[in-house]
Amino acid sequence: MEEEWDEDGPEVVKRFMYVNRKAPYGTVYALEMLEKVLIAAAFEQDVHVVFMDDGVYQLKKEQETKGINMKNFSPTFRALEGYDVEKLYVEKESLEARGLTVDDLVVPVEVLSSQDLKALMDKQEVILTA
Amino acid sequence: MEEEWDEDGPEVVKRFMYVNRKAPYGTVYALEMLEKVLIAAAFEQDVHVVFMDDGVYQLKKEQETKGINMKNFSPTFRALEGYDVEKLYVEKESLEARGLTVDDLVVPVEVLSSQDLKALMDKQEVILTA
Amino acid sequence: MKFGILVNEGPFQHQASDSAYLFTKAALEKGHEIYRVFFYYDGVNNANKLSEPQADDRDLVKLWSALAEEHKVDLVVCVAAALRRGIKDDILAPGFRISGLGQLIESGIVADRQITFGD
Amino acid sequence: MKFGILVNEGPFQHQASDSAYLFTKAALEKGHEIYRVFFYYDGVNNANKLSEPQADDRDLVKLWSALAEEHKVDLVVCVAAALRRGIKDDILAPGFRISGLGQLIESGIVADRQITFGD
Amino acid sequence: MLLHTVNKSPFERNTLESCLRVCEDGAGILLIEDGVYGALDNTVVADLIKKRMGNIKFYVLGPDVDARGLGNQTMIDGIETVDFGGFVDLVEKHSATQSWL
Amino acid sequence: MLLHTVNKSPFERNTLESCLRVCEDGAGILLIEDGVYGALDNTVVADLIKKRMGNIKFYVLGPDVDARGLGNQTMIDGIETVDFGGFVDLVEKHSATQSWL
Repeated sequence: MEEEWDEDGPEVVKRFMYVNRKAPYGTVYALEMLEKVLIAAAFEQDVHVVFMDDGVYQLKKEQETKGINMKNFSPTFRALEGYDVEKLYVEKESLEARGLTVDDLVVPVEVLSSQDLKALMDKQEVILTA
Repeated sequence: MEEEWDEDGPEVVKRFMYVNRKAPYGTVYALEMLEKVLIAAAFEQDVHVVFMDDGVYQLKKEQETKGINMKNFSPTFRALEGYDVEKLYVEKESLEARGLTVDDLVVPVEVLSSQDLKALMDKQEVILTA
Repeated sequence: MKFGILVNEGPFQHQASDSAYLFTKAALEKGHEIYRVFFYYDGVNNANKLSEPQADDRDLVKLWSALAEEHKVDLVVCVAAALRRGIKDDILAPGFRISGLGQLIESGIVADRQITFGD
Repeated sequence: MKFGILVNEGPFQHQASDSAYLFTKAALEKGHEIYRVFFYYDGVNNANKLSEPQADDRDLVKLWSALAEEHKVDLVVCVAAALRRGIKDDILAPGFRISGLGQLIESGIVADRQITFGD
Repeated sequence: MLLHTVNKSPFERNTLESCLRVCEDGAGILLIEDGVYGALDNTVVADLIKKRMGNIKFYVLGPDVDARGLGNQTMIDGIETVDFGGFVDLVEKHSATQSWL
Repeated sequence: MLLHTVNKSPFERNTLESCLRVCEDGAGILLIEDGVYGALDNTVVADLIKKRMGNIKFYVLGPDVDARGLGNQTMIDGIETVDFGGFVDLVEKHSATQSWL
């Protein structure tokens, strides 16, 4: 994939990281962050999306939002692959604290310990949070 | 004071409680809550103002806001007495967790334990929070 | 029973206005009276008629306006909070009116129950 | 050095816009370039020219506009976030322009440092 | 007795803890919005509520539970699920409502 | 190395804790806005920072400290106070900035 960017992408490819720490629906941050991720992908940047703390709940399966009159945006996570956004990471400690496993999530993710996440974050050039 | 209301006040006097749990300046809640307290006083209601959690920091002495370009509203707490708002309560546990004492505060307050605060809250008819 | 409602946040950023709307609707359906819905802090942004959500998203400004029209619910925007945030008569959605903070206190006095939705 | 700034919150409710403004000013005073200030989420409310704070309070909308005029700082309001929240050309303060989210990503690519102010 | 509403996740904020600290036995606590995460069993914060179960009556807003995909998760035993109509009933039957924000 | 900014009170939120959990030794943490309460000594949350002092460089934004009336309070030993100019310098000298919100 990195080779593909070298051939067709823009001159500059930066490592972008999106850190999702907020639960869905209680605030809009999760939804509008997802819109940012999709745009970054269109710019063919090296996109990394991290879910930690309550952000892991964004990926929870079986969201049914009709009763609160809001749009269920969790299916969009499944569409990310089509935009070449494939680097999705979930912090192990956040998942465990909530009694969740990867089977509870709508998309396949890489589970990282805080230790491994540290190293990955430190390499990023642009980090967007909300 | 209660007799005075019976003579001159409106027909209905309710027990209003304002619960301040947010620090000042990081969010506007403290400032606009204070505006609500002043209005309630004008309506001659039985006003109780509680400071707990980070809300106790609203009363911290020596606020100097020039460097963040915002208005220092802490002197307004000293003006509350002039509006007959005299029932100011601070939760003991919140004060202690922050290493503060009543000497650190801009106005005299009654310090209540969580236990005593429970009983006071339970008697309120309108509770406004932010 | 008479309910008074306070909304502290604008649409979208927090769920407060959604919850307040659904609560208000449920109370009306149960035959209760809504004495007043008061919009304070960023809650005043619920009255911005220029708001134009995506077609498949809920439109809180319109939903509140419709509630005012159908059930004669009194929607009051705090004048002081609104001035700061640029919510003025030019852009005020139908069914809302701008008035003083005293309207909130009066709501607390008159209503049997006063409840806050915020962040 | 080139800085890119992202503002996620409107004026008043949170300190984010204040901090972003003071950071931007300090960076300019040190001779840095501000490549762009991008307003997202409720941050779009910083561009509402109807905003009228009390006389003794700071006026963030005017402060941002003045920064754009004096230092040619590019103030970009996200079109999608702004539509939802009713920030349109009719009420857009001087110095702001409405554009796409791509302007934020471009800022991240071009600027040497990108920093976020929010809640 | 009061009805307390809590709309913040107990993983992120101290809101539920503060509410419990000053909540009288016999009062009701309704978890709404992101507060519903506090109703889940098998998490590191579940004990907050379990310790007061029996003294306080706990409720959770069903539409917020479903929206967050928690409909099939195990809730702490004894928490009652209500809809918006039930929320209205709770406000009616308690003397006043305190919203913990 | 990264610069992390934290703008939330550690009494109210888990933000500082989460930041510390994934903060590399050698990185910098700048406390701003309500985050400055984390810099105070003699509080129940002071240990959060004390435990990492020496491995991480801690800074606090002076104007936010003064605004909150903390100018004369005892800060945790080793925290450096900066102004907005110093904030700009910190962003410049670190490879990237992560804002914990």
